[in-house]
Amino acid sequence: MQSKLHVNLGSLSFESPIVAASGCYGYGIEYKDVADPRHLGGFVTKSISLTRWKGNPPPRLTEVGHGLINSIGLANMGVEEFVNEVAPQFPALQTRKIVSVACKVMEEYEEVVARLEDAEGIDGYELNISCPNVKEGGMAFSQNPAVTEELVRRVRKRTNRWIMAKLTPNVADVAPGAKAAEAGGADALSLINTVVGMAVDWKSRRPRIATVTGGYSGPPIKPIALAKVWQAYNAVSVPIVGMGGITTWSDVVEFMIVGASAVQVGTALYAVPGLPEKLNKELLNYLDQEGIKYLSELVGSLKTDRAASVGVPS
Amino acid sequence: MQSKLHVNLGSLSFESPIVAASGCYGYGIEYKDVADPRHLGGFVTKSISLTRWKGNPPPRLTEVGHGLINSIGLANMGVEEFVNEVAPQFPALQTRKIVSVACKVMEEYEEVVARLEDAEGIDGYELNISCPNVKEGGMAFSQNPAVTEELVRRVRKRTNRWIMAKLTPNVADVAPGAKAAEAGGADALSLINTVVGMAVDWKSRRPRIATVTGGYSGPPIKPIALAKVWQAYNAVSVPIVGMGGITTWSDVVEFMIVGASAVQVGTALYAVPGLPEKLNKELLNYLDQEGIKYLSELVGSLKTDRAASVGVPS
Amino acid sequence: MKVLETGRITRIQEIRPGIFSLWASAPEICSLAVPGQFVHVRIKDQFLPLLRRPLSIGRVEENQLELVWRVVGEGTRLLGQLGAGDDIDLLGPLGHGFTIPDDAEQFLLIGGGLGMPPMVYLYNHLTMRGRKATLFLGVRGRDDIPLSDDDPILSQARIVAENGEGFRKGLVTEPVNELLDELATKSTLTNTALYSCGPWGLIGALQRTIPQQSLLLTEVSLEQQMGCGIGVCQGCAVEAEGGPTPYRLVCSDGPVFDLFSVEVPGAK
Amino acid sequence: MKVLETGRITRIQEIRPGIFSLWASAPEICSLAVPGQFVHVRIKDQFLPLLRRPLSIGRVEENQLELVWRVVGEGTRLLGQLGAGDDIDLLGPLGHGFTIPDDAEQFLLIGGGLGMPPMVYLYNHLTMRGRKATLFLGVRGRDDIPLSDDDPILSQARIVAENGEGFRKGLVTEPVNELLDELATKSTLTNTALYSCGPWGLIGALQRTIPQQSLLLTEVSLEQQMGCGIGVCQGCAVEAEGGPTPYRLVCSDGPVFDLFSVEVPGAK
Ligand SMILES: Cc1cc2nc3c(=O)[nH]c(=O)nc-3n(C[C@H](O)[C@H](O)[C@H](O)COP(=O)(O)OP(=O)(O)OC[C@H]3O[C@@H](n4cnc5c(N)ncnc54)[C@H](O)[C@@H]3O)c2cc1C
Ligand SMILES: Cc1cc2nc3c(=O)[nH]c(=O)nc-3n(C[C@H](O)[C@H](O)[C@H](O)COP(=O)(O)OP(=O)(O)OC[C@H]3O[C@@H](n4cnc5c(N)ncnc54)[C@H](O)[C@@H]3O)c2cc1C
Ligand SMILES: Cc1cc2nc3c(=O)[nH]c(=O)nc-3n(C[C@H](O)[C@H](O)[C@H](O)COP(=O)(O)O)c2cc1C
Ligand SMILES: Cc1cc2nc3c(=O)[nH]c(=O)nc-3n(C[C@H](O)[C@H](O)[C@H](O)COP(=O)(O)O)c2cc1C
Ligand code: FES
Ligand code: FES
Repeated sequence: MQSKLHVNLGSLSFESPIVAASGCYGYGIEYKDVADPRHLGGFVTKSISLTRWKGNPPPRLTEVGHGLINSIGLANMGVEEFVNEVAPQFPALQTRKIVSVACKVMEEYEEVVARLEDAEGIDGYELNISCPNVKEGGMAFSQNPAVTEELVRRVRKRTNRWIMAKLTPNVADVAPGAKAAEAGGADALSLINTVVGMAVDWKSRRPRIATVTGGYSGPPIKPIALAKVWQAYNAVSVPIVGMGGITTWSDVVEFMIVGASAVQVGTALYAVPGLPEKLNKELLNYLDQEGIKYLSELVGSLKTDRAASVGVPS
Repeated sequence: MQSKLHVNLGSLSFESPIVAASGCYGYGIEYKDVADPRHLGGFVTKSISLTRWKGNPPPRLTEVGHGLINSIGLANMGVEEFVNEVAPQFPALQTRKIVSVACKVMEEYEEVVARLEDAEGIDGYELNISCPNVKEGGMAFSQNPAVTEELVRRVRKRTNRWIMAKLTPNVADVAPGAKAAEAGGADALSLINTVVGMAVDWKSRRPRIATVTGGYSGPPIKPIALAKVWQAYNAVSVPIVGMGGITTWSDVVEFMIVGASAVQVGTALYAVPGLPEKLNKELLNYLDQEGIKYLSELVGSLKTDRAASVGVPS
Repeated sequence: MKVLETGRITRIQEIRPGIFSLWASAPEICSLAVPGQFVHVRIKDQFLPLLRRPLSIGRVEENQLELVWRVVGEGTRLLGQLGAGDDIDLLGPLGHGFTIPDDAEQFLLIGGGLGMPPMVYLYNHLTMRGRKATLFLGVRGRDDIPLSDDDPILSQARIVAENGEGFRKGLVTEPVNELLDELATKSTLTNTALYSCGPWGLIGALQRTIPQQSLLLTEVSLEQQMGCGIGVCQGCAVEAEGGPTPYRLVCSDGPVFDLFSVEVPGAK
Repeated sequence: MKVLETGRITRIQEIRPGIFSLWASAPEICSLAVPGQFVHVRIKDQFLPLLRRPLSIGRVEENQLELVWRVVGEGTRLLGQLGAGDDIDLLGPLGHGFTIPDDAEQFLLIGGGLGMPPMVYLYNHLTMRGRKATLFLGVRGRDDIPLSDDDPILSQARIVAENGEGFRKGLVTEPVNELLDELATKSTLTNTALYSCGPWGLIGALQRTIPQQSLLLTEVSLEQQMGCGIGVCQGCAVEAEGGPTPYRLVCSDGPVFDLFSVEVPGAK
């Protein structure tokens, strides 16, 4: 029997809607000592590029209030080492394995995907076209719908595997980019990547991360993420994977209500590697309490006829 | 002798860099019982339109974590009542009085400003072209640099008073809009207006504000605001008034370091109407401690050669 | 007139599970307040919670005022952690209180759960002036009564509990309507003023059951999410007739409105 | 091997103004740890603070480990509010500890302020095994000593205080270099291993004054803002030689690095 938490994202099914977000779960193998990956619907690897990237100079992280600003700059081992050293461990992991790909130019996305096609145990790709921390490519791809569409289309031609395009929130409107990714052939969309943010040390008058601005994540961006997911949901018909500041089961429910078919958990994993297991349990409990048969019933179920009001029973 | 907190924003001088933000200080007269307006460098009124606006249906506010989402929809009394009832009280207020103007079409901005020209005691205008909570106009003006430039230019022709254009953060890049406002003849720029955000009540599956999405303000948006102010500062040469989540004197200093010549305090005033007086005192104390002669020395003083590092004395 | 005043807590008590009563000395606010007004409370000198919390002024005795609240979220939870001797930052008194017509001979006061405190304030205010007031309280059960067991008001209030639990079982609107019927027979209904404070459900029920035209006055106190508390942010709008737009502000036009002027959310 | 383990606090004490020592039972981590490793601490079951806080493992005695920290911000402040019997959530032991060469005959350990705890762990580890170790501690003054007055280590450490205050006055690098000179005369320098943990200023000073080539081993433990603590987020990079890129990760490549492989921020 299928679990109540089972979700289908187009052609790919997941045993739980909780997916570990790119950059927050390494290459998928580091956390297995401390948290069983089977509790995850799946994970998305750190974004992989054609060659090894050294990333940005330190400091790369700064905690601000409830949130985090990072400027890792996509430091990663490159596709070659990934295919040789990491991917062979994937078939043993009982969860969905999505490889994130990030490059400077379109051709490189094609090359990296072509190289990844050689590896077994990969369930799909997430095209990171939304990183705010690199000078070339990165978020600029996702800020231009025409580029988004072409990039997805090109990768689509290279693989039969499932493709998800990861969108930036750093645009006036996410709808055109979402539609473009769908038109290009994406099986699903994920959003949001981090929000451009900045922190300053007033004492030294220096930026708190080396690249001056970076990507803001964690609970403070949740309201922004919910708005973007809702806007994307209303623009496309492919499934959406929502993320941004998720720490609790009710956050997950909220993202699903506004249109996410599944979610990713990012920054919160650093503090609580076992969070997915906890969320699964709590979600099942919620479904029981509310008498909901499948989590998927929630997707896009936002009632817009009127708003929740103070003191009005819900 | 001029106070150490004195700042010039182009042709207009302020006795303190702390200005009350539009929508958070009413029409400038409501708070005077509980907090002396003389502690403010100035205030910006609630945005005024050509006719009375009823605003959006309730609920209009929802607190989320450290932040607030609002969807007031620019409810205001309209320019006629403002000129007749409110403006006559302005000459008695010993602070800078900036009137915010928000309309649906360009012609109305011209009309409202023309009407305001009749009133005495107004030191300048803030053109709100960045409200996320109205269907027509609003933030769409600020998302389109050509429109921004024409709008500012038209208003510029109608008045000799000081003009500040208020920009939206809900764009891929604030620089083009900032340049456009400068080219149109703005004396200063203010940013950021609120960030599009959303909150959901998982129990009722309803949005927490009637318009579904609203404007996110308060401490969580500070990192976003700092990044936008820094980007605008690097794009234009007119003075910038920074805002977004300011609650402490060091927040003020941080905004100035990244390029703000003055700041606005918004949401925090609801909790602490007397905050400006406190900030002034603390800023003076900071200047003394650091041996800084004028606050204006801070403006844009960010050192970008390297970042502040953990454990490195600043 | 409204002021910012630091209230020193003189007594704080959990009177029922999750329901607190607090007395604070706040001479200025006490001297200005009338029944139906509220204070906007800053619990701690920090911006988490970001906003103040609106609470009705319960009883006022000389320099002291009472606040009674249920813990529903972080703000009310933190407030319950304070102790005698601690300070709270009060902005008040805010809003317009209840209208007390000189020619009214009967006063019906209906508190719904945590809507009771301002009714108690009004009840004391009226009875101290020799006016004839009947105080109703509707709750789900004993644990919802926002009065401590030794509170003298407890014996004076007509308590109706949905779960019974030793009280009249049912909805508070039932005895209210019985009394109204009785007053109607005595033809004193037109000299009767009715006041209520409670959840939207109660307000809706009153709208449906009260004979609108016959009473001298029908007023209710409303709640809405607030920003400033003083008419500045336009955040606390409710749908209600009587102003230049379809909306009125709970903090400054209210919190007291004519019962029949307000639109209950989701009722249509 | 690293584990997530709930540590039960057995003792917690403010040993100097703003400096705390805590002992917690954490059998698994204790059985796995070596000097130089650290734990990533979640102080409370909430996401404020958002991230864990990295703290060096101080002493390990049977099932218990010691953490010593200075209150610098919200995280370390909250940690100091815990009491005996409270639980903390530990991820560890993390990182690579110090290298202890079999052929070393002399061990010089230099703690700078709150860099002392791992030096104490290493010192105990070495002396318990009969190795000859000298422990230095550099502080500004007495209030900065991260050891309580009744700590047996206090009398064994050579303390140097910038303000004097009854200790040798000056910088800790001075007696270190005196000892190195002495060892050089005895030509035992090449059998000497030097370890340090402290602020970047100390690391810079050591780089400038230590005769790089002559020692058997020179290792320092670094600090950097951390996300995951286990090599996943790439957030804790420092400029250091020895890896495939100009950067190395404090949490997983370190926190222990060769003194001369690291680039002190802002030194250039
Ligand atoms: C004029 C007025 C008088 C009130 N008097 C009382 C009283 O005497 N006793 C009492 O127990 N409660 C009273 N309330 C309700 C009380 O303000 C809320 O219960 C309280 O604000 C909840 O705060 P929280 O942080 O605990 O809850 P949370 O749910 O965490 O609060 C989140 C946000 O929603 C707001 N909010 C939540 N519930 C309400 C509500 N019912 N009304 C207005 N804002 C709300 C909060 O102020 C806060 O901004 C009154 C409300 C108003 C408007
Ligand atoms: C491997 C390692 C071992 C450490 N061992 C000790 C120890 O034994 N005793 C001790 O007192 N301190 C130690 N530190 C430093 C300690 O982690 C910080 O003092 C602590 O994180 C500050 O948290 P806060 O919330 O109090 O301060 P805040 O300044 O509010 O913290 C804000 C953010 O910056 C980070 N941060 C601030 N200072 C440092 C720092 N020096 N190093 C790394 N991150 C920092 C915090 O973790 C947090 O994410 C160690 C750091 C590392 C990397
Ligand atoms: C340190 C760090 C590194 C990240 N690296 C990547 C990355 O390599 N690729 C990517 O698509 N997203 C990356 N992200 C973004 C996250 O996947 C996620 O979109 C974002 O953090 C918002 O979710 P959260 O608030 O749950 O963290 C990174 C985030 C953080 C905090
Ligand atoms: C309730 C509310 C109403 C607002 N109304 C206006 C407005 O009428 N005109 C405007 O330009 N900005 C308006 N703003 C935006 C603020 O002026 C300010 O740009 C924003 O809140 C960010 O600053 P803060 O984080 O300090 O509040 C409003 C903000 C809030 C919270
Ligand atoms: S709360 Fe601000 S207008 Fe009522
Ligand atoms: S802290 Fe995440 S890689 Fe080191």
